[in-house]
Parts: sequence; C-alpha cells; structure tokens
Amino acid sequence: MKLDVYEGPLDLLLQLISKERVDVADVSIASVTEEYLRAVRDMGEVDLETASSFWVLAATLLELKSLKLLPKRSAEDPEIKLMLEERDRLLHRLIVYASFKEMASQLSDRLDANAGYFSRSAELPEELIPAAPDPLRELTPQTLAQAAIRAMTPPEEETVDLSHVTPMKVSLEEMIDTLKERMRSRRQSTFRALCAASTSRIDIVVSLLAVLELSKHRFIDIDQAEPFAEISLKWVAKDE
Amino acid sequence: MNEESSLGRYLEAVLFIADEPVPTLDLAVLFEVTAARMQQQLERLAQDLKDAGRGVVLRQVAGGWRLATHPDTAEFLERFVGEQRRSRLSRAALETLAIIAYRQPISRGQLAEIRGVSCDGVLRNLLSRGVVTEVSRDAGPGRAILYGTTPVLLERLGLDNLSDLPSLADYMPDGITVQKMESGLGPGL
Amino acid sequence: MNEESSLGRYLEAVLFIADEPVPTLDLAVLFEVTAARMQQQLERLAQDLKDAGRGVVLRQVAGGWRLATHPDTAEFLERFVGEQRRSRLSRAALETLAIIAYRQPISRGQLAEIRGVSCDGVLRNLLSRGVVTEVSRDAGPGRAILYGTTPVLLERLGLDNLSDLPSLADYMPDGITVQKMESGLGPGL
Repeated sequence: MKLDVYEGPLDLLLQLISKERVDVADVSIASVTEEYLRAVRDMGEVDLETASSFWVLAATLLELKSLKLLPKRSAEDPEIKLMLEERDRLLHRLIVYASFKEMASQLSDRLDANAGYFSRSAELPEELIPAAPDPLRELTPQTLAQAAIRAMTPPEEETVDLSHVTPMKVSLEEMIDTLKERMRSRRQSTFRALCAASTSRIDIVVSLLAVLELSKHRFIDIDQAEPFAEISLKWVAKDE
Repeated sequence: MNEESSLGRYLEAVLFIADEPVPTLDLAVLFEVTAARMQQQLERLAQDLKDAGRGVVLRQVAGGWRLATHPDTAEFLERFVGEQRRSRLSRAALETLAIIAYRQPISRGQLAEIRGVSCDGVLRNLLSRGVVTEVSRDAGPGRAILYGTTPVLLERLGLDNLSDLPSLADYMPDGITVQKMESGLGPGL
Repeated sequence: MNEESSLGRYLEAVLFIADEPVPTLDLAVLFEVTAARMQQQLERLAQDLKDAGRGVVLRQVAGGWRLATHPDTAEFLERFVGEQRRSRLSRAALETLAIIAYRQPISRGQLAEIRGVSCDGVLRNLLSRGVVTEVSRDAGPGRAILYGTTPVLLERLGLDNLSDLPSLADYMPDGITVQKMESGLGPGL
C-alpha cells in the first residue's frame, strides 16, 4: 500500500480506511503507523508539531485497538463506554475532515476554471492622482515596517524544515522480528525490560506496536494487572 | 451619440480604472441613475462585450462589477507577464482555504483541530496571496486572531457572494463510506 | 472568427493588463508576426476603438502602445476616484515605498529584484506624490538612478529622522527569517 500525498494524520487515516481491499475491521494501528513512518522516512523530515499530532491520533487508535485484543467486555463497562465515545469523536472528526477535503477539490476546480480571467492591477493614471483622497493619511511607521517585511520575505514554503526531529532507528517490521527472537529465547519478560535499550520515545512506541502485533498473531500473551502496572509478556507460540 | 451609449462609454472608462469590483449602487450614485437602471446598463455592457467577441469581458464578482480578460487569451497573457503570476495552491492550502471559507471567522487552533495538523505555513501562504485576512479577535482569554476570506478570493472563484458556494453538506461522505470509517476505527461492540 | 480579429482580441487583452506602454516589437515577438504587421494591427485596433466611440482609447506614447480612458470621460473619473471610500496605497505601492524606506538608496533594478516584478508604474506614482525622489546615481557602469524617501514622507509618518523607523526585527513573524532580512539591509537600519 502506498500513499502518495500525505497531509496529516487524519488524512492518512482517512486514506487507509477508504482504500479498497483493506479488511477494515482490521485496519491495524500497525499498518497506519508503519505507513506513516514510511511516509516520514520518504519525506526525510517532518516538523515536530505534525509528528506529535500523529502520535496523539496513534494513541487513540492504540486504545481502540486494545479493545479488540483484550477479552470481550460489556458495553456497559465505563471504560469501554469512554473509549466508544472517543471513537465517535474521532469518527466525527474524520467525517468533517473528509467533507472539507472533498470541498477543497471543488474549490480547486473553481479556481482553475476562473484562472484565465486577468484583471488590471495598474496604478491610477497620473492625471487622476490629484482627484483621489490622500492615501497616505492612514500610513503609519508600523504599516510601513510590516509592508517591508512582507515584500522582503521570500515566498513561504509550506513544509517547515526542523532538524530536531527524532530519527527513526528501526522499522516496525524489524522491531517485530527482533522482539520475536528475544521473546522466543527468554520465554517470559516485561515490556519495560524489552524497551530497556530504547533511547527514544519513537522506539518505545514502535516496540509497543510490535508487541501488540505479536499478541494478535498469538506469539505472546500480554498481561497487565492494573493500569500503569508492569506489562508482563509470555511466549505462547508453539516452537517450530 | 445618444444618451444610452454615452453612459456606456463613461461606464467602461470607470470600470477600466477601478482596481477592484465596483458595486452597482456606487455606479448608480456616480451616474445619478436608479440602481435598477444601472444594473440593466451593466448587463447590457457585459452582453455587448461578449457579443462583439472582444478580448475583455465584464463580470459580476465579489459584490461588484469588474473588467477582466477573456479566458481564451490566457495563453498569451501568461507568456506576456512571464507565467509566475498565478501559481496553483497546494492541497494543504486548498483544504485550509475551504475550512476558512465555511467556518469563518476561525482561529489557527480551530483550523489545526479540523485538519489534524498545524496550518501555520499554509496560512501564511494564503495571507500573502491576499485570499485570506485577519478579520477579528476572539473574545476569549487568548484573544486569538480570527481569519476569514477576502473579496479577492471571491473574484478568483468567479463568485459574487460567499453564499453562492455550494452547501458543505453536499460534500459529506455517503452512508456507506461512513460505515466503512466506523468499522475501520475499531471495535464493533 | 477569422485570424485577424482573433489577433485583435488577444492584443486587446495583453494591452489591457499591461501597466506600461508596450513596444510594437515586443508585441510582434509575442504574437510571432512581423513588426510591420503588428504596427498595422495596432493602428487598426486604435481606429476601431475610436470609431466605436468607446470609453477607452489606444494611444501610441513614449516607446509603445497603451490603453487609456478617453479624455472626455475625465469628469466622471475624477468624481469616481474622489468618492472612493477605500482610498489607500495599493499593496504594490505600499510595499515599494517600504522597500525604498528601508533600503535606500536603491535602483529600479534592485526594487524589481526584491518584488519580483517591475515597479515602474508604482514608482512614478510615488514620485508624483512627492514621498520618493531621485537621490543619486549608482557608481557602476550603468549609472542607474537611485531612489530614496523625502522629508514629506517623514512628516506624514510623524518621524524626525529615518533612523526612527521601527526596526524590522520587531515585526518579523515568528522570528524565522530575521537573519536573512537583517543581513540584506543597509548599514544603520
């Protein structure tokens, strides 16, 4: 699956969900994340704000995803209720965003259709200048300074290049392989122990995704006694 | 020369020097005729220019009337002015513009909330193109700057009025798509 | 539509958006015809506009051809510009004035380079308003005229001295390009 134009996490999610032939019930957070990380790699750089807005969305998806991995619980469960509300909010955001995205292409068509009309931008003919009210009466040093900046600032580039972005050290696939090998030999561990060598938050998030994927494919079992408690991992796959 | 045609030529001269669309009413006051008569006169001038197959047309845009070149002359004009005159907007800019058009006045924060990413870069681009402007400040504690669209945008879109834009509801995803989104987001409990 | 008349309408469109007189030769190159043919075509267009008693005429002035309003429409034009509610410097004029204020003395060429378009029309306007003047000549081979601001401008701004102009660094958006900007400025500003 390859997404050509990436315009933010909502856009990415929307594109992933609306792709045909994806088992939507299974749009795994992993594929969303992996796709995003690939997009980030391809871009070479991404600004911090974009990156963090992705992680906020990824966290929400993670939560929703965890609902599927965990044993079925009642819809009356307050925690579940909260998550479902969260899902509805996200769905609402997606619908609104999808509408504007569609509208944007309509605007684009309209702009193109009207691009051929050029109007005059010529200055007032000199002989008419005396008849016009004095346009300088509203001029202030501030407006002059602002105009100078506007005129001298090079045209805005839309992609902000910030170099302080955490580089992605491993891909999700690599992480899944690594953790699989480690768990196969250790049989039992904790998430904390697995991440002990991770130096960045992105690595930890990727590790968590890898663990979720391993659990989904029944290689390991995940157990957590209570929120924020140690996450225990147990190798349950039949060794070949 | 009769009175009608001389009004027509004065009208043409005024529209020629105007640097933005001129409202019918302003012209009616200038020529001391009724607004209805002025409207009729303007429509006639627009029709005359069109019928004569001229290189210049008269359009009713952004709440007024404005002379513009005929689109089929655009190729020569672009060569003449050197292409760079009107570069196209990026998709991010178009999305941001669509949101501002329908939700104005709107703050940066609200824009970012809808698009899921910061829109500061594209917003600066839209501001420098003159299609968006600061319109007011939020009454809230932050007094955030609120943005809205300009008559320049209406002119670029060939619209007389913002209300001529189609309803946003027409662009909502359909039921099937929404269902797909819903199931894509996870647990069907 | 025959070839003649379609050339006529392209010509009209180009002259309509030009803000300077356009030399016959430039037009001949643009439309890929001989200069003699172009001259003939221009004269015909001028005659057509005149015969039709239009509000706009085509005149051969210093070095080129230029559309202008017919002199007998002047009365309405004066009333029209006098009654414009929104009278301020055009964006182009304001920006040109600002560049001159902050980077004087400066030549036409340097101005055009910063703004990305020719500023000749705007510059004439500023000169005739007395806020800008020729101050010296470049030492280089072309001996280009250099422009600067006048005491009239300072008076309008309520400033004693050019050095009282606000520092551009205070107005930079987000501090992104401060360095780039400052290094481009002349000494003392």
